[in-house]
Amino acid sequence: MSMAKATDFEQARALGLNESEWQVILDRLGRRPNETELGIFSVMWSEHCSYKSSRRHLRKLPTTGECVICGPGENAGVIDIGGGLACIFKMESHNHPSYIEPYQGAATGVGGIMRDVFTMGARPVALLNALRFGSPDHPKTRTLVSGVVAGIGGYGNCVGVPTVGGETNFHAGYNGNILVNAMCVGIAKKDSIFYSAAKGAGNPVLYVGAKTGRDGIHGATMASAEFDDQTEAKRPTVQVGDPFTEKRLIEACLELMQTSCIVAIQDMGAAGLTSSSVEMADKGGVGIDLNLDHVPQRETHMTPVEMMLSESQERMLIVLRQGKESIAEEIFKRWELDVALIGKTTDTGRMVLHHKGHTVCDIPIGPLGDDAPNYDRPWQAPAPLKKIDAQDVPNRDPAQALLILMHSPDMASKRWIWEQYDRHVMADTIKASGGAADAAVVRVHGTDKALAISSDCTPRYVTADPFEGGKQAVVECWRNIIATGAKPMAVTDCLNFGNPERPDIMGQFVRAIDGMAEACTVLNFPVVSGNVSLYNETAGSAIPPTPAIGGVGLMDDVTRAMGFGAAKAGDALVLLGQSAGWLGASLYLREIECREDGAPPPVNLAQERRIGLFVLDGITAGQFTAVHDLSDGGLACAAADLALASRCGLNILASKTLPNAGWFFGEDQGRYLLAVSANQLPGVLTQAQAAGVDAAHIGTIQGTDITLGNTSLGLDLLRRSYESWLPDMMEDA
Amino acid sequence: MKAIVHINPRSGVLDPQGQAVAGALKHLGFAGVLGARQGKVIELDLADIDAEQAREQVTKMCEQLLANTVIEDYSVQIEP
Amino acid sequence: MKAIVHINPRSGVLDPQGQAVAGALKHLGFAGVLGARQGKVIELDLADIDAEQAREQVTKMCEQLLANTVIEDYSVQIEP
Amino acid sequence: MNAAVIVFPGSNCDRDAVCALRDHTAQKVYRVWHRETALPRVDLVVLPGGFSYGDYLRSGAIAARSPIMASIKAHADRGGLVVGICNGFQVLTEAHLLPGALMRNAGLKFLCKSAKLRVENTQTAFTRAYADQAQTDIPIAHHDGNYCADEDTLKRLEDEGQITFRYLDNPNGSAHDIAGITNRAGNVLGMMPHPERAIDPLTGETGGLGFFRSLAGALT
Ligand SMILES: Nc1ncnc2c1ncn2[C@@H]1O[C@H](COP(=O)(O)OP(=O)(O)O)[C@@H](O)[C@H]1O
Ligand SMILES: [Mg+2]
Repeated sequence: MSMAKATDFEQARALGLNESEWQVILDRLGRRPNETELGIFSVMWSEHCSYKSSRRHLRKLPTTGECVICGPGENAGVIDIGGGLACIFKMESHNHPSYIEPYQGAATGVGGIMRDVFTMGARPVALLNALRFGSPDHPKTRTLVSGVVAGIGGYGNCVGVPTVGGETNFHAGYNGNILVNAMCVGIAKKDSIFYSAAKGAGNPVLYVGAKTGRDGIHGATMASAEFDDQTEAKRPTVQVGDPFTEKRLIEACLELMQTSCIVAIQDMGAAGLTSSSVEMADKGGVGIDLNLDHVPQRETHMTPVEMMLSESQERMLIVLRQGKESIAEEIFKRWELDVALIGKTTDTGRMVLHHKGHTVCDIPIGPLGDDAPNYDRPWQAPAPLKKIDAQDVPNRDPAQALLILMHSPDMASKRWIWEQYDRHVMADTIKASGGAADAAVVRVHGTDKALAISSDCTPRYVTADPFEGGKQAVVECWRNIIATGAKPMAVTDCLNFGNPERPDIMGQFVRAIDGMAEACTVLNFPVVSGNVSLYNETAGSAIPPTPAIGGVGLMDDVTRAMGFGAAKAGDALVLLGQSAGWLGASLYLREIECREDGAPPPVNLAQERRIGLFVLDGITAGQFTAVHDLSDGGLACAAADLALASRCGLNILASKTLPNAGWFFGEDQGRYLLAVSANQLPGVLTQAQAAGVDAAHIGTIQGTDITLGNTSLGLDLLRRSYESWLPDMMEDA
Repeated sequence: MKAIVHINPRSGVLDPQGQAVAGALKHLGFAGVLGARQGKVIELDLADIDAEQAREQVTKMCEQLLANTVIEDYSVQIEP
Repeated sequence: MKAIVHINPRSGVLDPQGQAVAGALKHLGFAGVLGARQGKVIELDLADIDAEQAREQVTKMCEQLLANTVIEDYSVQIEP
Repeated sequence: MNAAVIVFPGSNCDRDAVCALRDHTAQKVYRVWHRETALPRVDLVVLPGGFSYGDYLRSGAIAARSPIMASIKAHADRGGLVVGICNGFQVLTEAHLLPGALMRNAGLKFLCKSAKLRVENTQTAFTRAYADQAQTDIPIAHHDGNYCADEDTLKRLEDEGQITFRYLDNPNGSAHDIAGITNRAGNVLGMMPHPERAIDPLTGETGGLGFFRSLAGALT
């Protein structure tokens, strides 16, 4: 065997490995690794691939449940949605690449998450995006917004999967690190789901899709490091997406999946050929032999390590049953995709790579996974913040405050964004962004069922109290799904945090997971897939902790899908849940009082569940004309959404006990606003009482103004204000 | 005066457009096409200033707007 | 050998991209920009043939695919 | 009536078109791969929406040079019905089955929204089921829908009643607010709005029903 030159610790350190990790490699190999081998260890043991800071904490999340077919550990999570069908979904971050090149970074993020879903046998049917940008007046923000949105649209629209929902926040805390999280939901036959374990030796390994270039080399390492002044110099690693190739890859893979040729299949995501081949071999308990000369290459003189670490997009690795090569090749050639047999599985348990007649890598596969570092990083719980008493907040005109809030960055209409997304391709979109519903609703093609999908997180709360904030993110997602009339089934997540080597940041991470775990457990809302993105900091300044939750719910009768755009004049407004006028960490406090302090609203999970199930029953029974959960901006903002969408005015009385700011804008959790026709009202109130749910008749749908206590606001003015903020900000972008 | 700016995908950066064009030409029977790359040309009408100044200005425009230097190279040509 | 094809919007034909570029440059403070037009350049790698033949071939490619002569003009340049 | 929906690499509204035709228009709907050179025996050919060849080079340009296009031209020459929706419209102009071209939207952004249309000519096989000058809502979703043609062509389109659908609130800068046109003979139609997305009250508007019903009745 002729192995290339051995490396030393300095080289390992440059790739992000520390002394003890280096020692483990020496020990397992019994020698120093060469450049290719070191590259493989470094990406496999990067934060991005090994989850070395997060693994032990992620284990706290509940991952099983009646509906769960496959939890975390595969490319995406799988749940049973009945009728022989499964729903496969996952969310992933593409934060660093999107900051460096917003269009391509966001586009390739969408491409990557779709591959995670169709690699398991599902046809992607919906996309969502959770975006966090810096302050609107930061000089980079506009370019980032326009590039990211165009990139998300450019990719999803071209592939032909509707982008049906998302969320967008702006905060100075993201000035140096924006967040671009994309979620994909797909549907598969339950008995035809594909996994990544490449069981059995001697099976051919097929490479398909785009050619390999030097794109994104060390992308996984980059996603595991802080930004610094040198980041600009890392630019050549930017990948360019090709949605046209992705579309053909989807069709070709789904076609191949109908034959019985596939043993295992895996997309080449972060760490490309390395992680896909190692994971398939590791899970299958086999070794793998690859001849790199056969890898389709876009550039000349590529070295083995470049090929192994390249993150060129739109590529898949497939382990075939023996003798099925020509069936697979025929399909991919028809779709005009590159296809090459590059090796086979072996019974050696080793990864052996050949290049130009030399063996350039020969390492045991076990240690790459088994011995991956798993750190128990020191962490420190954040100090609890003080409760804010609504009585201490100045008194202001509620109608004027509403006008300001509805024109504020987080609250204002995101039409400028979602009109760039094809929301209707595939012709099964029942409710999407702008469709006056709390979650997107997508019909399961050819059935009467539908999926409700929502992505949520309130970083203000997580910053103020990671535990309550983590709970709240889950609960808001649950509530949004309920509000459309769907039964919440399971979630995926994307945990965006700063540098885990800092105990305060690690504390945010640990406590947010504790909160999520508690909420998911009590609500029977298991986590089936997810992604962790750490090191979101620039020059020592970390992003607000942002654990985005992507939830999926199921409704049996799509004609019952509920929203908040069909309230009618004369309907009663009913508020469910308890209101204590909680203003700590609220949008009102931030936008009106310019304060970002106070403890966030606590979440009472038992109550949340009781109210949620009551709402679900009421929707199923057809008792409401509109349903909207209360979140940012509290009662007044929820009422404004409902009024704008229904094109009706409304009237809400002042509270006898709470000051206006607390009553109209408090963000107490576990609340819904219902519109109920006069003849249903008595029944609804009685049933609520019987169910132990607080329900109060607080106002009426009427006229063309929004009246809050004794102040009013014309609907037209409100609409102009709500619709104009983002277009004005983006003007000429 | 005129400035002509050529903007091309950087070498090494994937160029899906160019690939598609090359593929289509081959399908149409142009067997001699080995590859294609697609770029942009932007022709600017400028108020008359001296050529060196113009080049400086247009280079600034490229850096600030016209080219995406992360993935594109550009070149500037000034014509009287 | 190489061929370089320039494809530009025909004069008189609306050029929304060019207009937007000019507008954006003015917004950035480049007051001297009077107008802009955006076109495409396609660089073809060709198997070696004689230059005249190459020109003929590439002209055919333009007529058949590369340019939409309803809205675009093209020019061909052959480089050894 | 029987119909064929052409599938190009990158087509993504082919399934939607097949479903709409099957539910509202045709007895039999074939999917035809772009590399075929012959059509099955059909009355109607539909070029669906999507991003054929990624919309690289120009939207519809590469697809318009596909092998199947020759038989679609022959079908059109025989008086057979041809519909191009969105990307299909772009393909038809690139193939010179319809005049003009579709340029980048005036706002330069991809635009997905409901569009209010006026049906300008109800004497065509595609619009007979609409009331004269009816207003209807059909969504658009495109980046290159800005119709342009020279003055003579536009005048001819106007004079000959070839403008089938016009935007009431022009979203993309199209000349004469054009949303859809036919050829002179009236058997080839291109339109940017997506009628196949406007046939089910659950998914939104129903302005496309008239279109599919017109076609269903076209041969009787
Ligand atoms: N980036 C985005 N992409 C698509 N839709 C978005 C995006 N941002 C916001 N939206 C849409 O705007 C609406 C309001 O979003 P949001 O305020 O987050 O809702 P909620 O508070 O109910 O979770 C929703 O319909 C959502 O889908
Ligand atoms: Mg909501």
